[in-house]
Amino acid sequence: MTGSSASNLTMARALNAGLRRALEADPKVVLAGEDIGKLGGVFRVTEGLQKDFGEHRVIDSPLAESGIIGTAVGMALRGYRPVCEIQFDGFVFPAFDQIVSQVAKFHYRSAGRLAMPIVIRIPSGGGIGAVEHHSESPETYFAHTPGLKVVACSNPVDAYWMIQQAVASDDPVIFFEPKRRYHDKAELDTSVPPMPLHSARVTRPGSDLSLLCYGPMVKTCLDAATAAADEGRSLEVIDLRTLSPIDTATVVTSVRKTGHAVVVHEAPISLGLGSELAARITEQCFYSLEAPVLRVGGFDIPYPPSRIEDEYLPDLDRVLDAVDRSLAY
Amino acid sequence: MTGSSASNLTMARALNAGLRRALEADPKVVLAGEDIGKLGGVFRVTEGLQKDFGEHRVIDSPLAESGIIGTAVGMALRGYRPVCEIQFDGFVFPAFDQIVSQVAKFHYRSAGRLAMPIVIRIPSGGGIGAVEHHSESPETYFAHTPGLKVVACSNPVDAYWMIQQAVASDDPVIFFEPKRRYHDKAELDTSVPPMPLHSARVTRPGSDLSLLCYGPMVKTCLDAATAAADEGRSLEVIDLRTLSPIDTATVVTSVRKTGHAVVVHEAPISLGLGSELAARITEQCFYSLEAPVLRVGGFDIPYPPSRIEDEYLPDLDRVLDAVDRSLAY
Amino acid sequence: MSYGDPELVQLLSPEGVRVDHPDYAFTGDDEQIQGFYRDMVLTRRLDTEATALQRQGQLGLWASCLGQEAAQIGSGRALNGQDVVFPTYREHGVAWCLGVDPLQLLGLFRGVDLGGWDPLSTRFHLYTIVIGAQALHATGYAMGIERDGLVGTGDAKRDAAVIGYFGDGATSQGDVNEAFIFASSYNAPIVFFCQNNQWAISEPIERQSRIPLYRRADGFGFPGVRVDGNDVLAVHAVTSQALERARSGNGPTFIEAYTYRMGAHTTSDDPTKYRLADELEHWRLKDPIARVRAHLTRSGGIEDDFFASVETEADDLAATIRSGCLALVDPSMVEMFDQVYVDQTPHLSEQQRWYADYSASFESDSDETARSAVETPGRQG
Amino acid sequence: MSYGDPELVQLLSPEGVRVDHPDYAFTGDDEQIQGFYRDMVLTRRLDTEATALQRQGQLGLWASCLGQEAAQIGSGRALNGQDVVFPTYREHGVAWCLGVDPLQLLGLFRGVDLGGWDPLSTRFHLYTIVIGAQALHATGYAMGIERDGLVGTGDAKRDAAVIGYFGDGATSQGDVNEAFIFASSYNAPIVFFCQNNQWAISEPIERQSRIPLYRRADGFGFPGVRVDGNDVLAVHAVTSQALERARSGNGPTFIEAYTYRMGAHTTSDDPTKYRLADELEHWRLKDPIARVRAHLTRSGGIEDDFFASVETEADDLAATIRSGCLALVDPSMVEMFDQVYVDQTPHLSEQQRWYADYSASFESDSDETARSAVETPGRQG
Ligand SMILES: Cc1ncc(C[n+]2csc(CCOP(=O)(O)OP(=O)(O)O)c2C)c(N)n1
Ligand SMILES: Cc1ncc(C[n+]2csc(CCOP(=O)(O)OP(=O)(O)O)c2C)c(N)n1
Ligand SMILES: [Mg+2]
Ligand SMILES: [Mg+2]
Repeated sequence: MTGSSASNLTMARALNAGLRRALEADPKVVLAGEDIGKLGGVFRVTEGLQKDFGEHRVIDSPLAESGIIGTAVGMALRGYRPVCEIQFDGFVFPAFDQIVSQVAKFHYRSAGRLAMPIVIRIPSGGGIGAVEHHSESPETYFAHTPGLKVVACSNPVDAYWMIQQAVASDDPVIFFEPKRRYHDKAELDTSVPPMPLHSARVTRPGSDLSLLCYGPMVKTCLDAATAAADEGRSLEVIDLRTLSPIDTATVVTSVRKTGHAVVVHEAPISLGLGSELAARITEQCFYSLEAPVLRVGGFDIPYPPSRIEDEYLPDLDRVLDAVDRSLAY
Repeated sequence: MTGSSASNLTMARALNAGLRRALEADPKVVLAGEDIGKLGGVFRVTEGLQKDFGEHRVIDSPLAESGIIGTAVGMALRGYRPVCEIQFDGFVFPAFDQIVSQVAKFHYRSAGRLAMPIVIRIPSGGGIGAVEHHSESPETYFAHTPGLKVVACSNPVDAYWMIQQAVASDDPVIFFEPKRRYHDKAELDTSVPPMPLHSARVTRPGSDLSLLCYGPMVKTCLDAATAAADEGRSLEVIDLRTLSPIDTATVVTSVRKTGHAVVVHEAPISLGLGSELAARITEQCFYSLEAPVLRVGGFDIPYPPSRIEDEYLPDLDRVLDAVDRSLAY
Repeated sequence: MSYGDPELVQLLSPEGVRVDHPDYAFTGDDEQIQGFYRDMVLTRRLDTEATALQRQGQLGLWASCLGQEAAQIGSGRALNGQDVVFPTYREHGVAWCLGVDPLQLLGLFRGVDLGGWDPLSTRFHLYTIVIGAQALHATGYAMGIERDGLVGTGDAKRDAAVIGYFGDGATSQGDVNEAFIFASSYNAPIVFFCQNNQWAISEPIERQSRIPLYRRADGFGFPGVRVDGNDVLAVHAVTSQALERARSGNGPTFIEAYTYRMGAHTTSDDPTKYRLADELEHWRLKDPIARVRAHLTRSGGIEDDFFASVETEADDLAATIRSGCLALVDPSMVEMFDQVYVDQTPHLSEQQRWYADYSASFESDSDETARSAVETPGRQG
Repeated sequence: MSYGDPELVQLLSPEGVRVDHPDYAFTGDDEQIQGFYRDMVLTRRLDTEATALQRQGQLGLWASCLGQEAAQIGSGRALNGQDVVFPTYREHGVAWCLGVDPLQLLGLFRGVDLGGWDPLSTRFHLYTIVIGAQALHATGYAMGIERDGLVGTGDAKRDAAVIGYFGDGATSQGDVNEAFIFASSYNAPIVFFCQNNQWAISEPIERQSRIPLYRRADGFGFPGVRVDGNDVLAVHAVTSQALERARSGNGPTFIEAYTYRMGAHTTSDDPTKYRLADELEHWRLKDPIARVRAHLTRSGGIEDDFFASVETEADDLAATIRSGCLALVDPSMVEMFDQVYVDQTPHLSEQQRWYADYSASFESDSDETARSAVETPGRQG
């Protein structure tokens, strides 16, 4: 993992490698969560780390999410840099109070004296045929909370770097991992330096419309852009990467150019990230917009039984449908 | 409280009267919360109710919000209609898991077999010089959650009726009470029938710009409209009343007419209700809008120490500033 | 904690020998024990069959109750006609006792619904996946029973109690501890039934508690008892007594059923990563079904073909489950919109209409087929 | 629970008579007791003064610790130079022991900041208003100490422990119970110090627990002890022993300091609504300061002017507090934007710039004064 060695990694392995680097780089980094030790996490993201770094640094926790985050706050106050794993998106809510009232506010409450360098990793989103509470996309809850930073990786290379940048951040970071992309592979060349954590990436340049997405939907949107290209449409795909702060500048530059924007996410549409993006884009690109910002998201209903999740989740067709509607304005 | 008797009531008394009516109307209605019994709640909203309806119906709870909501779920399953009080906005988060994963989803999970007729009353917002965690505006967290309904009252008359309608609702309702308006008074004439719970009200008609607000900001916006009138501007003030579902029709009708909209709330701007309203308005009034929807809200920072809360909170000047900017487009 | 522990209530030894206990006795007859045997065998078959169906790709997941049959049947059969159950996701044996159609359990794990049975008529509430949440629901429900005046009336046809199930891991959740507090504070008619199967996925019980779990109750002011969870007679006796205590107005009891998760946590899990085969072997000797069979065989007095007939019944059940599972119907996405609220909102109606039109456009218009069909074949099916 | 209870550790009777206890002894001398006396008197004066300032509109709120001085000074003075404190919002006496400037406590209640002292140099962490949250922070911090290898080294200058304060009401919160579990599971060097002042606002202790609170610890596998919270010697002895236990690697202890909230919950509260004057009278006889004074007077050996000099010191403190409070400077709204993140975001910088310009426009441009000044006079000041 040093020098310019390149390797073909799944996102889960890339995260594992990134965490390993973080543990090596700073003895104050500790991991905590349910089943992250011997088992290596239910997605094997922490596989082998307890064996190599010991139980004091890779901590199997009692089954209590508030306890995991609350004790991480205490460890952070003692100078540690905890990286907590929440086993599935739907299980972050028992820890919600500690996250929004404590983690998010400590730096501010202490008038800047104390830092809260905590990373909260959350495998999130649907598409894996799971039972209830295992397919949620809770990013709005965190992105609306001042004091937190929120990011989402969409591919193994980003995953590798972003997790290290998140661990190095002195501010708390909610780190969303798109669980249905854990097994997607990519070539990682560690000699290529990463982008800053809080920047969006123009993943595919285009001129007709800006497709804004993050996490699991980036692949969907890239596929949509490919399909649209066959129909002669040039879509610019922006992987937001950072949901709080949003890299508004990159988004605005794109939409000023294309005049059309569609936001895509799995979370329910109402008050999803799309609403904030739509509001900001309209504020800042009012005279460039040729159509309202359209939103493609999960419907405003709880996640459905898995046999029909593909109907609930935005897919290539729903994205292209919105693209059609936007361009028809 | 029967017939057409009219009386001058504070919002706190109006809520008290509404809860009393609800307790009288249905023996399955129970109230639960911290200090709501003998003390009558820290804002005295439940004053006298335990004395009159007994400890079995007005339940002083142990100090545990998740417990309050979680046991209310169980009571609802047994056929009760619990009305839970969360003492202050900032203390709803320990109950967040029970609210978003249980209360919101039970009807859906049971394929419609079970109902969750729970009301969760939350005194919310700032402006009373309180310490930390006592001035939050957490409505986004709930309005983004499918399965919940969310309302906010702004005046004693609405408070009286809306609380009764919320208790009568077979769906769970998050009920926000603007604590700094608890002592505002109004004439209540119970012979005037109430509006439906999930409708917005055009509180002050106008033609130049639509001011959208709810809860504590309604008074602020009405004051702003009065001040603007002196300057020859006609602002239409809409009290949203229902935040989920939003009464989009009323909003859209107004904005199609005025071409300008400003949303005002105390919650942080990013992903506040204003973002959803801006997105919807832009989608549905694209060709009528003469300016982007502007948002006036709390800044994207945690609530400040109380000595400067007036600088943090939107006030008449900040509203009028946005009105100026919108009309100058 | 080894067997023979004075702290552990046992009425039937692993060898199938009935033993006495100063405080608890099983008062039923052999016919009832035969019934338990049948329940346990059928539960196990249901479980085995479901595990197989998951392997065949017919279920998304299955949480096996292998090894925990005595804990579930012993407690499930202690319930009376008014008592109500709040389960986790693993109480297939209790569901069986309450008459829940096994296919409805499968439906949830197949992903055709989120719980297809009627919690009201079965008195068996929905499976709860968020660990510990149901402990509070159970407590609130019990508070409701008490408010209904259906505790301590002395009328066995009216008095009711609640039983709330959870695992050893769940005892670490705030919600479970808050449930203890509310139950204690309001003296609610509830039995907290903890199946300590020694593991919470990969975490051993020692991570959750450094003393025997049943002692947790002491700290909250109500009795805790540890029962051999692989001994159906002891579980039945202990649960019956606790339920009776609850129904008669004496408040909560905590039961720790000391048992073992013989299978993986769920079909997604690989326990070889974290536990030794030895342990499994050790517990295999304490199998809850084998010991009842040994007892019934030894005590005589059963019909000749009893064991064979139960086997046949199990085969039939398995066949029903197999064919029934494949016949489970997928839900309709359009209809899901109707189940969010009792009073539908205009906003959701509109999304529903949009979706209905949108999806209809693929079916009606043969020209405009789904573009995704080209890109990602098979995902739409 | 009456006094004379064998479950209650007491070393100084309400009459000021020293009594023996089989397990605990106060090993300090009279000089130390004089120190405690001084601490308690000064804490009370600080408290009285702050309450008065609130009445005069100078503070938004005050949470009085009246009656709880012995619990706070006895425990606060048991800490060594490495130990760290996680308080609620009422530990003014503990803050005093750790050298926190009383004016900084007032700042929080005045609303000029959210905690103005340095938690690192004082080892006194921020006041926590969300009930119970700090119990987990304290536990995590203790886990950190253990990871730092600063437990059980045998070196009194290195070994450290944490003390986490909370009230009787807080024991019902999930977080506090989870803290017990984590502390027990990792054998963290922590003392849970519960001031059972009998009330959580209007809710009596019986709502939270039907057995003595100290017994809660039993259920979690570590010792619980109930001490007379109005007896500074007993509190000091019990806390010292518990801290030493923690530092030497023997894990957590739960201390229930049995005391009474002599004042209102906060200045916003009206306790006459929910409790009887009798109760207050009863507890007044157990005043923590009076009994030490009685003891010192009786035992002799103090300087003639000791009590008078403490009074003078208290008067000086009161004067400092009064003038200091009025001199506390309001924070700058513009600067608040800098304290949200260590690494400022472009988004917040932009909001900050906007706000700076916006507010400057009122100051610079005399024509365009705030319109609100006309509408709602006084609110901008
Ligand atoms: C709040 C929450 N956190 C995490 C999980 C993931 N999870 C599912 S089962 C389980 C272990 C449960 O162990 P235990 O309570 O002992 O029950 P068992 O599965 O052994 O029956 C975990 C961690 C969850 N479902 N809910
Ligand atoms: C999570 C939460 N819920 C409710 C409150 C409101 N509240 C503040 S203090 C208090 C009572 C606390 O009682 P106790 O723990 O006994 O401490 P005491 O105030 O008596 O010192 C309550 C309910 C809060 N601060 N936090
Ligand atoms: Mg288990
Ligand atoms: Mg108290």
